[in-house]
Amino acid sequence: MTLLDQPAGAPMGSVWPPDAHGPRRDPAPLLPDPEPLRVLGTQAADKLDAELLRELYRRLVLGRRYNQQATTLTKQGRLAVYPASTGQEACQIAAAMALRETDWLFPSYRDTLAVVSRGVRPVEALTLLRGNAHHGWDPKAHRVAPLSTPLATQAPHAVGLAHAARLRGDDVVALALVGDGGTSEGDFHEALNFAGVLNAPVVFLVQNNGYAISVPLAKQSAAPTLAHKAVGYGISGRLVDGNDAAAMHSVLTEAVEHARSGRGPVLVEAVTYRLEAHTNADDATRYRTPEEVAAWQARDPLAMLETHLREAGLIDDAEVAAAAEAAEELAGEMRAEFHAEPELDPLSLFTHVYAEPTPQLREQAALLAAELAAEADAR
Amino acid sequence: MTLLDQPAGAPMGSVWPPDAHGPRRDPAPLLPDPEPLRVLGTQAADKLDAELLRELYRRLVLGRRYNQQATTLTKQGRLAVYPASTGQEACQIAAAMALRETDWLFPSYRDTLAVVSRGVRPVEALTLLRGNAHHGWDPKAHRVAPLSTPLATQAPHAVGLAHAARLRGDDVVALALVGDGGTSEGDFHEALNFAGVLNAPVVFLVQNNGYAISVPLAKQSAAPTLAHKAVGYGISGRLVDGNDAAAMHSVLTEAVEHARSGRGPVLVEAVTYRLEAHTNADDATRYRTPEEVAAWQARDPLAMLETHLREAGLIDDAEVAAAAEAAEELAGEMRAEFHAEPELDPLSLFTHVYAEPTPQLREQAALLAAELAAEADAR
Amino acid sequence: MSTATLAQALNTALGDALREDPDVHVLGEDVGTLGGVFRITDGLAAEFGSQRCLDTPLAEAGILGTAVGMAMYGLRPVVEMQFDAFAYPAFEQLVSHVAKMRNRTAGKLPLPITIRVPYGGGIGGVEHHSDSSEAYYAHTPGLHVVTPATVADGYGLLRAAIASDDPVVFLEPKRLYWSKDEFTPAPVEPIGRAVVRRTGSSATLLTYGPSLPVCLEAAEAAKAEGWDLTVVDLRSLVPFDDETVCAAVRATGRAVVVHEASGFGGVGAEIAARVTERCFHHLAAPVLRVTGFDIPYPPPMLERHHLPGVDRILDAVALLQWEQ
Amino acid sequence: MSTATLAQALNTALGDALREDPDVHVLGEDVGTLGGVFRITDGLAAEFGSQRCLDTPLAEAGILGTAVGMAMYGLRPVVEMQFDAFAYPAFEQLVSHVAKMRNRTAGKLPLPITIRVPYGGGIGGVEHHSDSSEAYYAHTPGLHVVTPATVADGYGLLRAAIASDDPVVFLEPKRLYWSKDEFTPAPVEPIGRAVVRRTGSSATLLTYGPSLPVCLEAAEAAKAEGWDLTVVDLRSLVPFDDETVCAAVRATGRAVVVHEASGFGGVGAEIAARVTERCFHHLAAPVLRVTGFDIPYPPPMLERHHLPGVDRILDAVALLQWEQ
Ligand SMILES: Cc1ncc(C[n+]2csc(CCOP(=O)(O)OP(=O)(O)O)c2C)c(N)n1
Ligand SMILES: Cc1ncc(C[n+]2csc(CCOP(=O)(O)OP(=O)(O)O)c2C)c(N)n1
Ligand SMILES: [Mg+2]
Ligand SMILES: [Mg+2]
Repeated sequence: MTLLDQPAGAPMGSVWPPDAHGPRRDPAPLLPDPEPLRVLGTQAADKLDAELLRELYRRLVLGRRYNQQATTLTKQGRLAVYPASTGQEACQIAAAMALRETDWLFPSYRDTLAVVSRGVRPVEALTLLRGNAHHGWDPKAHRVAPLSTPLATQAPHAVGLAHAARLRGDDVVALALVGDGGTSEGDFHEALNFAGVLNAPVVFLVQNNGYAISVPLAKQSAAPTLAHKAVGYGISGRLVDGNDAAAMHSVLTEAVEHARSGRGPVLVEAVTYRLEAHTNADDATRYRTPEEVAAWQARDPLAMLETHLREAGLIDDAEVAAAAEAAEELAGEMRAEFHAEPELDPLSLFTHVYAEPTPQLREQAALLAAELAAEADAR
Repeated sequence: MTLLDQPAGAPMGSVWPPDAHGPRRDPAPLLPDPEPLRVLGTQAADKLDAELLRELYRRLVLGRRYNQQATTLTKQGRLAVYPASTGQEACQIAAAMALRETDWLFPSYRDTLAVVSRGVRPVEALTLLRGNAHHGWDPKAHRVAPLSTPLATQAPHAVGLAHAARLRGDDVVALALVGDGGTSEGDFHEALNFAGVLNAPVVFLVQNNGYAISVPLAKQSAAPTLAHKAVGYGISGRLVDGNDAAAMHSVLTEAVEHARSGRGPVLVEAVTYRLEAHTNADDATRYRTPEEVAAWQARDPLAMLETHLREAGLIDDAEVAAAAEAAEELAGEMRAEFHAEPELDPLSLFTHVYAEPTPQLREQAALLAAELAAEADAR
Repeated sequence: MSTATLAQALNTALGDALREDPDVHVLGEDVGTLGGVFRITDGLAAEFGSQRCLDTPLAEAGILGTAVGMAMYGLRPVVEMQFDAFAYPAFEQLVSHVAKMRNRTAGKLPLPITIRVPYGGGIGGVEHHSDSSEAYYAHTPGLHVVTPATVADGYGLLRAAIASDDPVVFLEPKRLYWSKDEFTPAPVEPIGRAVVRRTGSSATLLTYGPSLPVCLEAAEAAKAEGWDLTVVDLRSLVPFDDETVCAAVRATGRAVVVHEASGFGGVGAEIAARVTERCFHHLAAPVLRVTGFDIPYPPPMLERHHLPGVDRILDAVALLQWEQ
Repeated sequence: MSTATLAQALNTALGDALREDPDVHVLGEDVGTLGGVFRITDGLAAEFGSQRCLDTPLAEAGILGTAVGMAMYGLRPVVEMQFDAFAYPAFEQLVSHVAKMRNRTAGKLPLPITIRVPYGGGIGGVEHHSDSSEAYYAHTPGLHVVTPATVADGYGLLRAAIASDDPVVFLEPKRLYWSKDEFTPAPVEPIGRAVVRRTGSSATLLTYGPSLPVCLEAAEAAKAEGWDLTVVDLRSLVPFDDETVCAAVRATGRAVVVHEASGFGGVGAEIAARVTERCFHHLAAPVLRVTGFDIPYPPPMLERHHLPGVDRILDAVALLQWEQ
């Protein structure tokens, strides 16, 4: 038997003078359950509010249609690129529903459905991916930060905003969305550490969809689960089935209220799967098998919820049809909005680099203006 | 009772298809004990080899004297700055002793004692802090990386070197030394994650001395212990009393052998204390109380070991005197070496920027050479 | 009117800003209890509380990223990076978010963040403690980049930076922290104007930050050689004051740019290029540059050979083709 | 002699390097199974195994820092950064370690690391996917900075970079990945020489990477205006080939520098400044610059207005004071 294996001998006095070496928080409550929380198909499901389940269903149907329509728009060249959240709709919708009007959402490029579910118009939510501008909606009006492309860089922003709101005495929770790959970035670490130290009202939702483009989780992390990272920051880790809309909604809502109540930040890992390729530009057959995809098709969050609702007799054909109809309406709006050519003003490139354009930028804007005038004459 | 509190209902089939979502490692063995391992003054101490304890004692005495002499050299202007490891000598010495000749050490600016204990001459170990050059020793000859000043940046280097050695089939373990403050940096996170994924033979020793300059651990991390960060990377976390030389030596030696044997990386948190200011330039009275320092003086690693050795009758006055004498010899050598003015060659500034100086650097070297020649003539 | 060091003037500016605007928050490593390793934030936590002057965990990207979130909510964060080279971990947050957020959101999310960076050498610092990193920032659209060279500008420019609705990289010449001068807190004028510190007729020295005192000393020494030099203190690298600079160069027809940073791709190259573009036919000689060498910053005992000194500046002036 | 795209030439170069030297290791995000998002590493993991062409976790500082450790042990890592802006997280490792390790250790620890960075715009990428970041690297002593503009140089320069005992930032013009040309793997010549792609008598265009084809097109169009232009492809920004560049400028007496990156503090400023320093009395007009504007890279639908095009280059040539 070695010293490492054996329990520490009875210490003569603790080696933990309280002053410098800080809090000795109990790790137990911070650790996630070994299995992702599952509600649909368990006794817990009976406790759920039927209307909430129907609401989740309607939003899932909308979300699925949104993903399909956006993908179609890429084929028609109306969107430059689209990272679909097909298969992750339960995560996207729960993210929007868990927040109050006054809370803030910090999405990544894959989270436009969450942005739309929060009330942003699709054409604005997709502006970055359409290519006419970097960003579409008014972040302060919707309390939704711009889509973050540099991975995990939005996480510290969420911490800072939540911290600032608390300093102002406002009741605001910030929810940051990160992918499994994003958890490897230094910014993810620094954000969670700041959140723990500042005890900021922030929730980190990691949508673990199994891949960072082509890189499977096994090459991304050796952790028991990504939720186990929480304890290293003194924050709570939660593990949930990301394809179980009811579980997602419960866990995320509670995580947000946990943060809101001042009990500290929460890291939620949602185990889910990206059913489409990374983006329309990606070829997923290079790195995963049809069998694997099929296995997850069988766990489609929409199908799982619809099955539950039907088996529990909580939904009828009329409601299903109504949801489908609403989805077609959304798709129609999207087609209409994206068919209109976006207005482009080349000179706007100089307008918002600074509050006031520098003398240098004014010179450069004048140069471009002259070129455009010449072009116009040439026509 | 809420869904978060209640255990997950019996899941219908796991949500963990093995392929994408990766390893489901058992977290239990990765978690550290709640109390730092303590050996001196426990039954475990009786199991220890007396000669090993005497060796630790001799090195501790040397180490303490080394710290004193280096500090004196700053007062005499022979060293530009010195970050003393006084109070952390047990960590420093254990770090050197835990490694084999063929292993690599990755020190930070505070770890020159570990570097010296590994066989580097003090004048070489302290070159950076003396100011005549950036670095003193031959890293490959001693298998000791240069002192790293940018915090935690040496951690990924250790991972890469350990990984490369294993690719070559060599038996090499890399030991990276980081401070408690350094654990907040993104590079620390990325290094531990890479280590876990690559299963690299690397050990991370965090000397938690309670402060990052003036910032106490409580403002640095909310984690139960820093060793709890390990589980988030799927590596083993160990907690040890950094002022207990015997415990330090046991834990670190086993951690190194754990890594060597292919069982994966280890994160060791050593709970210790910096008895001196951050550096001679720092005023520690601005951020900590005499009482706190006194409490840790009472846990002086050298005193603790000497007390144990004397009570256990494992050392006599002659041996104590001999150790002190050896220490005086070391101090004398240091004084002698640092009194000699270092040789300086301004033109060497251009020699090693690249393997071959660029044409631009040759021009610039010529300019400086001309200036130096003119200076010389002027004299 | 009283005398103060640059460090004290900066400290006063931070205190006044915290006092006048509750949205101003200082954050960084050791800025609270310790008052910063250079004591620029000394006493602020005591007066304004540990939240207004926050000791953060040790992570620069986290510090700046947190400041971005605070600014998104309407605060005015003032971030301290402990040393030039230790701002590099925050490079992605700075370039991809701080510099771009206003533009990306068409003005909806301005980020009024001041990023204080003690920079430059001459203090006997070990490696990574003496970098001159201004060129990285000056080349990044969306950032203002300013650097004071006098005690008065230390106060005035820092107040202006904090008052600015744009992110400002505020570069503090470490080695001038202890330089003393008369000073009264002046009314804040907007960023972007250079100032002529000395007017001469022979040639113009264009410089900023830590090199200003060296250039003024060189101008004094130049008298003995019969040269009467103009010295321009740029103060703001972005925006750049072409008007003041070009007027000063045209007036003498000869110019030397002086800075500590490595020459290749340094700000001096931009200055030389744009001055030449604008003043070509007024130039009797090419605009020359006296800069640090294209080497990593030297160890303390050798730094004097790297730093532009009076002699090296005068040697450059001597090359300005006086024979014509 | 066969035809290949730049992407294929780079892929061939990596394959040949892996084959010839067991110490060469490729690592980065998606470089293994996928073959890279631009397919530059396509097939390498299959041929050389997943260790020689390693899919890493998603963390650029970790990737480069790991490469540093591998190089310390004697390997020759070739790192892929997925896009220009996504190399910024590795900035501290690059500037404070990769660039300085050889110098710091007086040659004891050279770091033969090649850092491949797809850079520049023109591919309709969303923000952060089209940065031209060469100026950050060119201003960092200790780094070599090269960029191919032709299929042949894609192979030759990449082999040279990997063979170099110094760290090389290898900038790959994304929008030229699919450009085709005749090509046979050429013997590797050392880094550092520019090449004259076209010799004319009127004026000299100095350019590199993605702007070379634009300059050659401009030179063709210039004929109609009666201008016969020389076009120099720098290929290597560090070291810089003053000899070739100055000879080409002296021969025409007029020069325009062209690059995609923002002009302020860009590499073009260095080129204009050093050419003027060296060729002043041969110049009939100031060296002008045609570059990207000083703005964050525009969204896809507006990028054409930002990128230097034929007309903007000809407008600059027209300003080279022909009246004299
Ligand atoms: C800092 C940074 N590095 C690299 C990239 C390129 N990139 C875009 S998406 C992606 C994979 C992200 O995977 P994950 O975090 O799991 O999110 P998912 O795409 O699966 O939703 C990569 C490497 C990036 N956007 N930012
Ligand atoms: C990246 C980086 N940021 C900031 C610093 C400045 N700095 C030097 S030491 C130090 C505190 C380090 O504390 P810790 O990691 O606990 O090590 P200790 O000094 O206690 O041994 C700081 C902030 C640095 N060296 N590197
Ligand atoms: Mg993913
Ligand atoms: Mg410490």
